[in-house]
Amino acid sequence: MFLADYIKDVYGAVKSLLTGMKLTGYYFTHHKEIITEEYPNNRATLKLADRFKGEVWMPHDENNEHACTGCSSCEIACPNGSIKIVSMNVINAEGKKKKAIDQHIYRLDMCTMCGLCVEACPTDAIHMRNTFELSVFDRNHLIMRLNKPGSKIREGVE
Amino acid sequence: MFEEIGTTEEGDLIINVGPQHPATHGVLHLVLTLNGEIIKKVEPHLGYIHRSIEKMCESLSYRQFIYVTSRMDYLSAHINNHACALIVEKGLNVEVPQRAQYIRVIMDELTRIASHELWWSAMSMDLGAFTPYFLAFREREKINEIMEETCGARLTMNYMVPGGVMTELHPDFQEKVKSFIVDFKKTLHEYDELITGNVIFQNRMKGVGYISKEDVITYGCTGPVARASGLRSDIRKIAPYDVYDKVEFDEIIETGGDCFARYQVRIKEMSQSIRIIEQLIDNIPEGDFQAKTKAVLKLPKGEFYQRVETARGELGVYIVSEGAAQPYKIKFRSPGFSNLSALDHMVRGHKIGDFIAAMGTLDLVIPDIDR
Amino acid sequence: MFSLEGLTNFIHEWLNGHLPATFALLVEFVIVGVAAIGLFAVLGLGLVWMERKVAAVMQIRLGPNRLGPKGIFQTSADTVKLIMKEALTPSNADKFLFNLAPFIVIIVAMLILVPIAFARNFQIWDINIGVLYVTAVSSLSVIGILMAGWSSGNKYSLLGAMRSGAQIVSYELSAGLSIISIIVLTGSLKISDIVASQENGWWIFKGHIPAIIAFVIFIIAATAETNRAPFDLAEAESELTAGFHTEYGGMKFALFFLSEYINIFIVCAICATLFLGGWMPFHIGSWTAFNHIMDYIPSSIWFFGKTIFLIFVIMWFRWTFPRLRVDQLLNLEWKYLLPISMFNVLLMTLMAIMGWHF
Amino acid sequence: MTKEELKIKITEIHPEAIIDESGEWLNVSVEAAAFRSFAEQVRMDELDLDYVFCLTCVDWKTHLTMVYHLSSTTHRHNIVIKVKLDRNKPEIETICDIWRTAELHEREVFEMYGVVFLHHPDLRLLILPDDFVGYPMRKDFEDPINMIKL
Amino acid sequence: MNEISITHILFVSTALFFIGMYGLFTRRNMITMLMAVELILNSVNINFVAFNKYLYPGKLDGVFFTIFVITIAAAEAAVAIAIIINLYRSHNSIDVEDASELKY
Amino acid sequence: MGSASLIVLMCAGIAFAGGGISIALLFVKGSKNAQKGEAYECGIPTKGTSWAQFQIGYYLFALIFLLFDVELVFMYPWAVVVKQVGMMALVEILIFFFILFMGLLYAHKKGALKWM
Amino acid sequence: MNASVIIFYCIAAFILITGLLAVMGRKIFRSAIALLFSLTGIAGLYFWMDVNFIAAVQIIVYVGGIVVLIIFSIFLTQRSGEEMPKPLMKRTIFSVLAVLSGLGLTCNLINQYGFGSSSNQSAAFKADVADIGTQMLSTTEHGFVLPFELVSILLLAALIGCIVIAMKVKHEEK
Amino acid sequence: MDVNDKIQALDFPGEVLNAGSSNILMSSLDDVINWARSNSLWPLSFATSCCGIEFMHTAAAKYDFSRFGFEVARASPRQADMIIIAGTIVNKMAPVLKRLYDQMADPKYVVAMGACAISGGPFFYNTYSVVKGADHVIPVDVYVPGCPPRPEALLHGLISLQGKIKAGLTRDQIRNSAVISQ
Repeated sequence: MFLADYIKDVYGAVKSLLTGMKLTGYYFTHHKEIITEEYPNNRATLKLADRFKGEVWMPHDENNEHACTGCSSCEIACPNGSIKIVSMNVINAEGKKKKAIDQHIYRLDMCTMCGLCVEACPTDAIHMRNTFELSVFDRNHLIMRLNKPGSKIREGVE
Repeated sequence: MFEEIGTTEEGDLIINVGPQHPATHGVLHLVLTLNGEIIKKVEPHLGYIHRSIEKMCESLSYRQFIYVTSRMDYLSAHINNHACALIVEKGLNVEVPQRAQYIRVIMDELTRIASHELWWSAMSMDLGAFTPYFLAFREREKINEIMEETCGARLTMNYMVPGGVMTELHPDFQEKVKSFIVDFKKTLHEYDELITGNVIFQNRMKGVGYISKEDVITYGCTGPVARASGLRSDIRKIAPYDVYDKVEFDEIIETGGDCFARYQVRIKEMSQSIRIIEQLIDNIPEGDFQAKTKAVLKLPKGEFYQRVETARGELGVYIVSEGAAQPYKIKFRSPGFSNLSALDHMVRGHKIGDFIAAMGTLDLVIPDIDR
Repeated sequence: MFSLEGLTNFIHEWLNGHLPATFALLVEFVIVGVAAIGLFAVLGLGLVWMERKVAAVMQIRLGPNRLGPKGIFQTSADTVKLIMKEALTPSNADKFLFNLAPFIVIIVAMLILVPIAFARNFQIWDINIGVLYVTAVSSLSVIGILMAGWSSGNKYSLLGAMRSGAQIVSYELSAGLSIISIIVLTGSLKISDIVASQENGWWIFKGHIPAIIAFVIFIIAATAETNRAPFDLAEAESELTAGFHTEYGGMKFALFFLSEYINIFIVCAICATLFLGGWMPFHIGSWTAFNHIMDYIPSSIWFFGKTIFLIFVIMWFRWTFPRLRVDQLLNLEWKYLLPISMFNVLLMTLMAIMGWHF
Repeated sequence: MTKEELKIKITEIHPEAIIDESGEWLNVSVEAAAFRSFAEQVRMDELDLDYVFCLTCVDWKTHLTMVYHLSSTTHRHNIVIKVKLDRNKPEIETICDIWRTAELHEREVFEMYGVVFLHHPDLRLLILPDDFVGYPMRKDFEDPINMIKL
Repeated sequence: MNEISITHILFVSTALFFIGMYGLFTRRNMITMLMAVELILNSVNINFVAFNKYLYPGKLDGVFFTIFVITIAAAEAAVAIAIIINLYRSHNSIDVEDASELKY
Repeated sequence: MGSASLIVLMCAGIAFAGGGISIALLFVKGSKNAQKGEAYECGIPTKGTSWAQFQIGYYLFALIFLLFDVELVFMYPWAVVVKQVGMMALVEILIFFFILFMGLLYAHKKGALKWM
Repeated sequence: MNASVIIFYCIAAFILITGLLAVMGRKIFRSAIALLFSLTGIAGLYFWMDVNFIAAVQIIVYVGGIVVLIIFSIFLTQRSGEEMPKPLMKRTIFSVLAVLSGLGLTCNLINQYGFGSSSNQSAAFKADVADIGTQMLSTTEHGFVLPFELVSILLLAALIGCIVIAMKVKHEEK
Repeated sequence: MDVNDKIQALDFPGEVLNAGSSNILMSSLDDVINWARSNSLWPLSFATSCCGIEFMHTAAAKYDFSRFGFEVARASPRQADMIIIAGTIVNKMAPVLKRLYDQMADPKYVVAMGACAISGGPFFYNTYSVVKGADHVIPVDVYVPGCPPRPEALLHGLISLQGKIKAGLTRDQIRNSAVISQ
């Protein structure tokens, strides 16, 4: 029957629409469902995953010493050349000339956070750090030197 | 000549949709020939995100090239990486530890759910419903958190390496995945309430963008698009890799061939993914997560082809090796590329709204098409 | 004290007491004009803020909350920004019509304010054709949209304008028919009479099922006439980028944006007047005591409360439903709403004549 | 069908084809002139290779090789067809009327490798900008402005 | 000149009428001619209402005539535009000169 | 207030819109470049004029709408007096509606309400 | 000179100027918009004359209906951005002369006839909707119930006519 | 390349700015305008690749940039205030981006999100089709590094941009301020 179908159509349509409205209505009335985290206000409590790869970082200990030998493994491992090692020769205590790192240049503007450099590092000198507040107004600021000025290689790291 | 004057002689309107258009999900450029609201022709213009990944890969080592592929189809980054890892392993004849295989499959399926969720939200948004976007991203965010804890990144993880996975699972991983499964099963019901059952949505979807099984085959469509027309095309069933032959799941086949069938396939696939994860998550064997491989990988001379099932369909990686540390030639057969070629066939004679709906259900990721 | 009732009389008398008659009239005109502009501004700011908050909560998020408490100054910031944004006219547009269109839209929205009763005895002009006037003037707004769409010289705009043209004119029919089914009961087109007729109960309660059907149809038609989702085909973002106002930026765009919200307010106000008794407090037949208690709530609060509730319902639609396709939209009107509302008018007539309503 | 059956069948269709069994799938090399008829036959015959899942080209510096990965959705067997082309004047018949998916793939190969597909209905640049010169996926492609070598 | 009499309104309607006539004479585009006809009909409507209001204020017949004229104008416009579009589809032009070949 | 209010509100509207736009015109300096005035079409130069002639299926709806709109106009005076006139009015409008409903059915049957 | 008179002159000028623009404009869409303004002005005139109902009908039918229809048909039949050809000089001169002479003659006649005497009837003009409704539904001497019913037949005829005419081509196309 | 002298301590970028003020009335009016502009940055919905997904995450419920009043993503450049370049810009896309930027009404701001938009990122070497940084095409105000940056990082970038606008710098000043302040 045409008319019965017509009414059934209308009824079904209205019912399906009301079902949808019920769901949005539920969320409208249940504010506990809100999951927003207010970023700049929650900076104090914000805990990111430890493994989150935000930038490459070279840990320095209290003596301003790091573990980078300047072996260039990371530079080779990096797929898109965002690490550059500038090495220099230093004369160590025994009077021998030895290659050491001068600048570990890291281009954050190109880094893809793939973690291959960290994998490749034989002395565990570089890590991924979970920082993220890195925005700048000039992209030159994103070219960083990872070893701090005046830092040295830690004793015993080969 | 028609292109010059903007209309054809019959008074048709030529209109650009994309590269910057909310419904093209990125930078697809489609030139529509319209007669009023009716679409006469759709012509895709690609290359607005062509980054020459294939060319790049020719100068990257077998360890390095994996990370580029996660930028290709960024929604199934894990699965892309998986394909690359598999083909390198195939070439080197490396036995991957069972643990790594389990982890890989779980990650793949999580990625598939996340990808389908994004598709669901984006498609709903194309159809003009905004709330689904937020509901789906709530679940996606949970997956992202799980991923972030283990892989250290939210989207382009670069977690798979030749021989296994990069790092050990996070201690909380299993627990979080299990609680996610419980939540997600509830949420799927909400999706039905909000969108699937909606009369407007069904009218927009049913009978729209029809493509027959024969056309699906000749256009080379894959994934949910092919399965919605009745073509068995799930690589996980046809050519199982890793532990897919050990788990039980159904290949979702619909015969409608229209947008609604494609929609149903994806929605049901999500529950199948859940099923796979449920089977695996408690049974991850102990052991290494990575096989021992050499520092510099060199594939033997020859040709290798690996197919995997991404969220969008069949991804093929074709490598020609000359024995060097870099591939001599690499080709990614992306699922979106062939699915896109069927778009014109699907929407001819339909209206602009149908075109948007059809494009939404194709679930195109443009960097995957352009590469 | 919140009632606007005595305000008009007070101002009128005060002015006439202190100024010559002509001058007083002029001052009154100025007051009315400024009040209308002020209402526009307040409504625009308030409704946009409300929309964003409603959307946010339905979408499990917070919404604007950083400017002022609960973000109430967010829309003010938007307004100042839009005013201070370059007013750009595309070089291949029909410049005259392009700049005229926002004026038309705003003037039309202004003109519809005329017969709306905001509170007891608070009305700009109780015109004797009341709701018919509203129907008539609101049909003008389609011209503004067509003009904007055509003069932009943009294909999206033109498509959007055509869509909205067909849509608005179509839905006028069922909106008109549901208005008529209430007119059958009231026997007058005058807004004051319509409100007065609901003194012992609102029509949606007194009018039984036909009134409810008419109410639902009117809400749907109102949503469609104001180009709101799920009927926002004219500016369907995923299809036509921004529809008929693609080329409009800055203040010109703001005027379209504003007029959309003003139009929503107006149709909801009309809907509230017709079905929910306008400023009339909630009365039940002869329960005098109850009615008296209800009367303590000022009439303007009743009016705005009802109107805002209806606006909320329309917003609820928007954040729940997907958009219709253009042919489905017209189908809905011609195959469902129009026949149903025609039948509904007959039913209502029968009811009115037989006296079956309360 | 197994590899052996396929091999017999293909030899029947095209006796001159050189078949290489070393890879995962059967590699069939045909010459450019006979390619088109061979393609028609493998589509139509009981081989029923109705699904092209990969279509690409390899630049061997001396010559180009077209590589077609074909599959059958009914029998689930795959073959790889290879066609050697002259590097200076690469020309091959199109297959986009047999397999519709080839239309876009061939356009891609055309712009990337410069292979001209005869009788292709719409052979234009697909991915590259309209004014692009050169075939980027060829091994000798140089672009000193945009391409920075690591 | 402190009062507007019916004469003034009639002047306006007359002017409008002849503006419409002018359009009808000079235009050769059917749609614009239709627009001119609408102007003419409107000038007539003004007359009806003015006569009713000023000469026979006790009755409403002029108003009714106006309503019916508007009704008929709507029907006429609808049919005319249907014809114009039909003509356009077969002749690809809506110029009256081009359409004159119709008279066979 | 009377009909003068129409003029007042019209002026208010003009002042409102004009004021807003003129502030921007007076105080905001925009940069100038060649592409700024071009029509926006997703970032691709538009092809040809957009005022092209336009095949569109809307006009049939506009036609039918116009006729029903006129009908609606007659409904208003009818609705106002229907209670006083009583059953007679119902009969009259039944005839009126019946004839028009025939029209609607005819249009539906002919497919005029199908989007072309 | 009171406000009412000024308003009348404004409305009259508006109607005539926009009317002139409608028939003289070279861009057809602009002509249509000018026509629209002219018709709106006429509605304003009705408001001025206190026949609100007619004014509303004027807006609903003419502005909301006919002009929209005209605009749609403009989109359908021509490139609305292009200018229409200029009318022939000869024809323009002829038309102007004819129109001016006609205008002069008629105005003269109106002036001579002088309705002034009869326009001072004391009865107030009242065109309330209720009155219109009652008269429309009455079957007495001034009742309009027959035309009212006939209107529906007219509309039906127009509807069928439109559909037949407009759909004819559609079938041929198939 | 000597980057030694370019290496700086990375401060929170919004703080180093000082705007010169003329007279009190104008400056307080300017303050209002800058306050409005900084709090109502409507982004153009422009996403080319992966970063677009993180942009969507930023818009979604958990991070919800509507708190700042940014949620009105406009598809038309006429109504947008800023472009968030989320993804790689390739040579074919560059003119489109330029055109979109040109078509925006002033004032307008640009945020480069992710490594691809800043410098070409993963696609810097060995590729023939990628623009090596979006600032080759249009001026960029804020660079948000990461691949892709997480939503908080994007929010941080946007807050930095707000700070700059609030300080009353003009477009050009914003572009150069980082250099000036050193």
